[in-house]
Amino acid sequence: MADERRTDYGPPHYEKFLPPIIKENYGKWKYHELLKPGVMVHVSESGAKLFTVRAGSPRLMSVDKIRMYADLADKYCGGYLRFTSRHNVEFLLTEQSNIDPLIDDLKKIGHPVGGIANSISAIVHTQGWIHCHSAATDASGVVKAVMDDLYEYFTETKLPGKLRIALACCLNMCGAVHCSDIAILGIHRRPPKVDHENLYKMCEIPNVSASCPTAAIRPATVDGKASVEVDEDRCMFCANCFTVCPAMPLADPLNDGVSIWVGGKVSNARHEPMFSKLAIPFLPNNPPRWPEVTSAIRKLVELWASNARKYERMGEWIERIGWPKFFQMSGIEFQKEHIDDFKHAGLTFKRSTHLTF
Amino acid sequence: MADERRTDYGPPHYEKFLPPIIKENYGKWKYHELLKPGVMVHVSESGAKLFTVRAGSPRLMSVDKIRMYADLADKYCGGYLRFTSRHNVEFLLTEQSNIDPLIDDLKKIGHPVGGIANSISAIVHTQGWIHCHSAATDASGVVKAVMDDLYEYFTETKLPGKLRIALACCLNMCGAVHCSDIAILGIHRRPPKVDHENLYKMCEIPNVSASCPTAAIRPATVDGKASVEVDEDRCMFCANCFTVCPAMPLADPLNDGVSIWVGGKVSNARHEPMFSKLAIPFLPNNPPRWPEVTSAIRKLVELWASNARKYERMGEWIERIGWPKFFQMSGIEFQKEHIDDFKHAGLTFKRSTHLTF
Amino acid sequence: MADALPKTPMLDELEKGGWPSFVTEIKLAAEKNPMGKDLLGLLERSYKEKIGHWKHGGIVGVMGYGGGVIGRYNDLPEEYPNISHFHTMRINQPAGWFYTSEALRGICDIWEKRGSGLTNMHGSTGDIILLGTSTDQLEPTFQDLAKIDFDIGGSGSDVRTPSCCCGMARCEWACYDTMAACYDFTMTYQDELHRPAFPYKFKFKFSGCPNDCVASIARSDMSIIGTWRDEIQIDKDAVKEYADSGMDIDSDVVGNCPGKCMAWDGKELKINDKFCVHCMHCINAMPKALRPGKDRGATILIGSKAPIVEGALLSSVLIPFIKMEPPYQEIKDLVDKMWDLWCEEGKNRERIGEFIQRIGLGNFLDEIEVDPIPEMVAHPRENPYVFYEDYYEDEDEDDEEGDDE
Amino acid sequence: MADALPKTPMLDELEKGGWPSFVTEIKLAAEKNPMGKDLLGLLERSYKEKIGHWKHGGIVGVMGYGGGVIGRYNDLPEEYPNISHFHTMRINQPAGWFYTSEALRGICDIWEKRGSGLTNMHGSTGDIILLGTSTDQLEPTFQDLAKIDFDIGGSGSDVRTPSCCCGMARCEWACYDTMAACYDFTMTYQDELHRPAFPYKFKFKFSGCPNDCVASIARSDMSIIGTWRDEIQIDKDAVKEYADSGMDIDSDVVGNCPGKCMAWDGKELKINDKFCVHCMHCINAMPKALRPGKDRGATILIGSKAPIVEGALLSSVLIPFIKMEPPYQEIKDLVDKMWDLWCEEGKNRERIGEFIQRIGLGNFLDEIEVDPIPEMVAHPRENPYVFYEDYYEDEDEDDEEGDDE
Ligand code: SRM
Ligand code: SRM
Ligand code: SRM
Ligand code: SRM
Ligand code: SF4
Ligand code: SF4
Ligand code: SF4
Ligand code: SF4
Ligand code: SF4
Ligand code: SF4
Ligand code: SF4
Ligand code: SF4
Repeated sequence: MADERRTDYGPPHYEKFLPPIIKENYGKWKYHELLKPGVMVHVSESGAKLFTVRAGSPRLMSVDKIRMYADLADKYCGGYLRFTSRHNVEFLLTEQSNIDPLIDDLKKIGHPVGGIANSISAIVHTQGWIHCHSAATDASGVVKAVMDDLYEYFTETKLPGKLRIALACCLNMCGAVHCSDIAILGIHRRPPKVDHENLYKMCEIPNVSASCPTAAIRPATVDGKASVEVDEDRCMFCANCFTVCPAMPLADPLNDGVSIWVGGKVSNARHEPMFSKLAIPFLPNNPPRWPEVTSAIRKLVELWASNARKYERMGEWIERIGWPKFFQMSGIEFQKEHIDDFKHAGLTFKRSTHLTF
Repeated sequence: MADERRTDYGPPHYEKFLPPIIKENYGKWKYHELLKPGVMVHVSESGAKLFTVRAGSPRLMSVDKIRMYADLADKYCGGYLRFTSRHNVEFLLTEQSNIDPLIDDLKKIGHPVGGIANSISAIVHTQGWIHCHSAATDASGVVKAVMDDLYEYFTETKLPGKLRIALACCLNMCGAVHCSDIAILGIHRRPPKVDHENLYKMCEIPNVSASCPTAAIRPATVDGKASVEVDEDRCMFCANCFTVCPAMPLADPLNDGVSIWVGGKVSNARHEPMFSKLAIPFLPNNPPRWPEVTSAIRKLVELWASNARKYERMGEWIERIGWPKFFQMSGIEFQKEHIDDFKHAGLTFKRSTHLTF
Repeated sequence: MADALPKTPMLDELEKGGWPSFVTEIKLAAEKNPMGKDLLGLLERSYKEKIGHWKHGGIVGVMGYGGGVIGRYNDLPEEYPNISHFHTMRINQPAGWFYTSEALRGICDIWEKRGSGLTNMHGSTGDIILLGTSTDQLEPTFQDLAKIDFDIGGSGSDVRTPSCCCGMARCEWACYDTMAACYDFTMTYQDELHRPAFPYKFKFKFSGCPNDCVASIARSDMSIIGTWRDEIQIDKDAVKEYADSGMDIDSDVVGNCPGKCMAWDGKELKINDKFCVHCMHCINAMPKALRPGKDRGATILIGSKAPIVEGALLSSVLIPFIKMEPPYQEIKDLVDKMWDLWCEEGKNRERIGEFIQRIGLGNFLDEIEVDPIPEMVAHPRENPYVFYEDYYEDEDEDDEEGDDE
Repeated sequence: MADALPKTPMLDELEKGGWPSFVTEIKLAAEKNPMGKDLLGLLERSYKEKIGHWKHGGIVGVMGYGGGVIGRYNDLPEEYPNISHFHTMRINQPAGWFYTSEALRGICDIWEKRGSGLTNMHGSTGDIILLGTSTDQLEPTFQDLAKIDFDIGGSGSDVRTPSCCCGMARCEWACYDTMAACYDFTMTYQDELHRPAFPYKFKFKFSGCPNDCVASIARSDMSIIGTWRDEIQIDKDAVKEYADSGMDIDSDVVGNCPGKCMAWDGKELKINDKFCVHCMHCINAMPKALRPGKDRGATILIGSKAPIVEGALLSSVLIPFIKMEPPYQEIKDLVDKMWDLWCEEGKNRERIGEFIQRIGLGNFLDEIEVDPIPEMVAHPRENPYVFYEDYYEDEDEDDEEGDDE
């Protein structure tokens, strides 16, 4: 077998990576408690206690940083750690006395502890200018700027409930942007500039035309070459054409930017899962710290934090007070862009007299 | 002027028809109370009292019956009466002592008093086989059979809230069928039988093709004549083609019948207005008394009446318990037909884990 | 006249039972008029065969009017000659459906003479329906009706007969004078009502409060529904009376409030009116204790209709609150703009609600020059497919963006 | 190696502030690896120009695998030659993202040698993302990883790397063993994961309860979410403790119950489990007092995805409740049927959720031989456009109707 090329063996079995306390109490956890921000204990039916310390992470990590984590895991918890579905790092301790020293060591390498319970956890995000050809904004940079600004809400648990932020750098929405309490979405606002010189070499014209959800793209001959033309009035900048054809770039420094969406959620707790809805149609890309974005988000967080009832997620709160009140209280101007005009638009119109004044 | 033909003078001004007590207290009513089934009093800020006696009507009325009403109005209330938006007759009394004699006289001519407050009022309905070319069932006959059966719910006020029934004899839905607690809807279930002999004489072929929401109709030459053909698999029997072209009849004794819809409402009280939803996909036309229909409706009414909370309209009750429970409790079999497959179908799928077991 | 009525064993079944019988009504008419007799025969036949016997109507009507008559012919004219034509006339009802016995008798006399003697009091749109007459009687009927001041209603692609709830005439909750408004609009749009010139029908319905007793939100292209924007008027003593008389205010009233803005501590009922959605429930439940506020007007909604073709619609908010004062000029100006646009751009048989969905509410508002406001939507868009309208050109670094931003 | 890092004044700004900095991470890597250096330079340039510098990837990968590598080239290869290729490798994470320090160090050593030394721990789908290497290093990296038992994840039109919440490993609410199921499905579908052959991508995500901590209802074509169907387990004493410690059970717990099926009289908490919608709220709020029932399993939902092209979808219910027992054969049989149908009839780049909407849920169910049940819909249809499938022929009076009726 040794000479045959090994494929399709799959990931390592998770059991290899579980600390003994978990193996012993697997499926026997009884309840958990928050001990302090970023630290919780799970108590087993057997009485065993597992302490979790959660540290914030930039997600984009060097191997050196991962090694530092590994060292801390060795030092405090037998080498066992995990990552969360929002990309934080969790250390799995059995000794309560190790909690504070671990936290201190984490602080030393620049990693805050928090994100559990009524707090803001790490921002689920994507590649941006680091690695993706499709990005209308950067990912890591915006996330860093926003989290710096919201730092206290990660390290403390002073919010009415959980608040989940996500960022995607284009409409493909890798990540959870479509169902987040607050979502930051990279957007183009200018139709594709067709590269007529090269299109016929790189792309299949019928595919390109077919890719457009609004039928804005028609085959056309330009300067004697087979190409396509875009009816600019029908373009809503989805970049689906660019995904299938590199000769249709939309990225444009003057017009790219981000939009802000609010009120989505994933969990079934209380309210059914909801999509995020458009709050701010456009904010400019302003690297390195995207001040318009950070301040808009802080305002939204604080508005929600000071008005929502206990447990009420952003979307639940807005649903209770109504969107008109949300726009009034947030000072965001309601514009044509907020009104849906895609396929199911009519179902978003207000079809009752349930109004507040 | 007398010789010029008078047009566009509009309806008579309503003031001519208002009893003095209304003129005097117009806009000054303070509150009302139900005195007994079908009888209410409105009390004015001035202390004046207006008694209303509401009598059920078949809506289709002979002039002789109307004259009988007029006679009763003369006898008991100065000749003043009105009709309601659900086609009942209301006598407007100032003398409380006239109420019972009026009710007795109404009974004598066969008109029950009731329909106010927590009761079933008259069924809003349409023309059916009496007058419309489009009908898939009769209107007046079904209504009569159903109201005979539900009589006690008109004359008494023993329901949790209002219950509004409507009937339309075809998908044009003249009336309030799309937003009723219970709706009876005449349906075809067989594609149009094209009259190829005459179609080209009676209809414009492009209009006929264009009329079909599912694009089931294509121009075709049949026996040398310009006509159309119907892709039967795509036909959902809406009869829109028949509306624009008499040579496309759908009516068919074997396949026409009614469907039953539930849970719609119009008022904004508590819940926003709602559309009715499909409960029973098909019941046969079984004149003269449509026993399958009357018994299905009685079951629905009684199920709701015995399970809903006070004020809860049919749709509010079902929303609280969930549709699976509704199907389970009603014994109605859930079928493929219940699943929406029109334009916004995806929005009706259950997109959460909020389930009962 | 004295001909025996046809045998109608099936219909006869429908004379039994507690609810008043339409068969009895037809028989009453049939005693005086052969149309009724033939109608009985034809209907009995439909009952047996389970199929209707009416054909598409041709264009019939009265002089100078394009609508108001529904032409109808049966498909067995030899067997039922008295109803070979059997056209229906739609007569514009008085606002609120109030009558005097005298007015009703006037109509009866005309219709006994000129038609079948059968009516619908009323049609679903609100008209007095005079059910069945022959082509030659249409104009004389109209002339006779003119003498008692009744005019014809709508049919076809025109304004349909507006209707309204009884409002201030008989209801304590009317937030504006529905009958006055209904009459006023009816008179203003006589031409549009009588001469079809739209892409499709257009209906107005006027309800005095959100209970919407004429189902305007479900059945009219323009729904005018009364509401208020200040505080609900509370009579504390009356609240106490309800409580004392055993009402469970907490579960019956507070627990059903969709605004979740009421509180009851066993003594005092508090309403946080800022979050009241004006649903009427608490007022409905306690009519002696609660009343709509004093600053009253209406919400204007647009676009409801039955399903054909694009699916049924409820009306959606266009103006959240407007004072309802004659001559209602602001509303009428808006109506004019909407009609101009719809007549210009609407497709044949496209109701205005469908039209708005097709062109987009945002574009519609642009065209009728109304600013978008959040009250118009249940929620902002969920999809990211935004038609941003302006972009910066790089050749020319001028700010090309419009005032929208 | 010892080359100075490029000047990055804008990026340097992002080393300030409390949140850990990705720039610091890139600099850490750049000290050892010229790829990091060029990445810093290119990114600084993007920050200045406000535009990305990556091009569409070509098809690159490792032998015998059709996916798992995202090819990437920059558009300024002369200026940033060390990242002229900069492909990402997606490595299948262990279920639940549990690691030992040893396993992590193994990955780090390989990636320091073979790639940029930069990673995402983890990607949004769940993979370990090894961020950036050149084409020639792809196969050697894979060979090295194979030695420590890490295999490649999904990309392209294949099964994507499944992921799951920590479930029974660390959570008291797990209604089934998410990690076991995730691993099992991952192993079962190795071929489909590594060799794209579908119309588009297909994602599995496993959450142990309706809190859905891996967002499976929003981000996976098949969402397997734990639930229970018997009574919520109540520890009365613990309820009392919560009450005594000042919790407002009425407003915090009962008032937030979407099933409106709880009652609290100040002493006893009652749940009418018949109407419980299994939302988890009460359990979340009182973890010491309430627990999911004992008859546990999962709800299977289908079809969620991001907006491109037809609009974002949440998954919808396919099986309301199923016991989750290895080898999960019933679910896998269903998966096979769905894939067969979708591969046969699905359009290119059509996710299964869009596919179901296009052909109709009813038809989809017919094809995969699952009976329609009301749990699959939020509500039955509102429009009357029903495709009744059978009708009686009049020529031949035989009952032509199928068994559906
Ligand atoms: C570790 C993690 C699962 C994993 O396997 O990685 C996890 C773990 C727990 N979740 Fe979660 N959730 C995790 C992601 C999620 C997500 C997914 C996401 O954020 O993308 C959700 C859905 C979010 C949404 O609705 O948009 C999620 C919705 C919840 C909820 C429901 C909250 C709500 O009110 O809507 C609870 C219940 C609660 O907090 O009371 C919960 C509760 C919990 C508990 C208390 C469960 C337990 O008893 O152990 C765990 C600690 C809570 C905490 O972080 O506050 N978890 N939880 C994930 C941590 C991510 C992070 O680093 O922050
Ligand atoms: C007479 C009439 C208006 C008219 O100008 O003709 C009318 C009159 C009143 N309505 Fe109405 N409603 C009338 C049709 C309607 C309709 C339209 C319809 O049925 O097609 C609705 C909307 C129905 C729906 O939602 O589907 C309607 C929804 C209400 C409601 C809200 C009920 C609810 O809980 O949803 C109230 C409030 C109440 O009953 O507490 C109400 C209350 C009232 C009050 C109490 C108002 C008052 O203070 O005078 C009147 C007597 C109540 C009754 O009948 O129980 N009225 N009411 C209509 C009588 C029709 C009939 O003969 O039965
Ligand atoms: C008489 C009446 C039913 C009744 O018995 O009450 C009626 C009868 C007809 N309606 Fe209607 N509609 C009547 C109220 C309605 C209503 C209810 C309303 O106005 O509140 C609706 C639903 C609301 C709406 O406007 O959408 C209604 C929606 C339709 C439609 C579907 C329109 C749509 O946009 O979806 C059609 C089809 C059409 O216009 O082609 C239609 C077409 C018809 C026609 C003209 C049939 C046709 O295609 O030629 C029917 C003539 C029947 C006859 O032989 O007399 N009728 N029709 C109602 C008018 C009486 C009156 O003037 O008072
Ligand atoms: C790396 C990652 C983002 C990240 O930084 O975490 C990512 C990156 C890309 N995604 Fe994604 N997607 C990633 C998770 C997602 C998710 C989230 C999830 O899986 O939970 C989604 C939304 C859920 C979904 O599947 O709908 C997602 C929805 C898309 C879409 C839209 C698909 C759709 O049906 O709407 C595209 C466009 C496409 O497939 O053509 C896309 C396409 C892409 C491409 C391949 C761009 C392209 O068109 O070639 C990106 C490559 C970036 C790069 O240069 O590395 N990516 N993508 C995530 C994969 C990491 C991993 O394997 O763990
Ligand atoms: S969201 Fe768009 S730009 Fe960002 S990683 Fe995904 S595909 Fe690339
Ligand atoms: S960006 Fe989207 S809408 Fe615009 S042309 Fe391309 S595919 Fe069409
Ligand atoms: S519902 Fe249909 S059949 Fe009945 S009156 Fe209206 S158009 Fe005619
Ligand atoms: S009945 Fe409706 S679906 Fe069928 S062919 Fe006619 S227009 Fe098309
Ligand atoms: S709509 Fe309102 S104002 Fe008009 S009758 Fe009904 S309850 Fe009264
Ligand atoms: S009118 Fe409706 S929303 Fe307003 S306080 Fe009363 S019940 Fe609540
Ligand atoms: S989804 Fe449920 S079982 Fe899984 S970690 Fe979250 S709370 Fe625990
Ligand atoms: S799980 Fe949710 S629905 Fe069930 S009882 Fe608890 S709060 Fe109510």
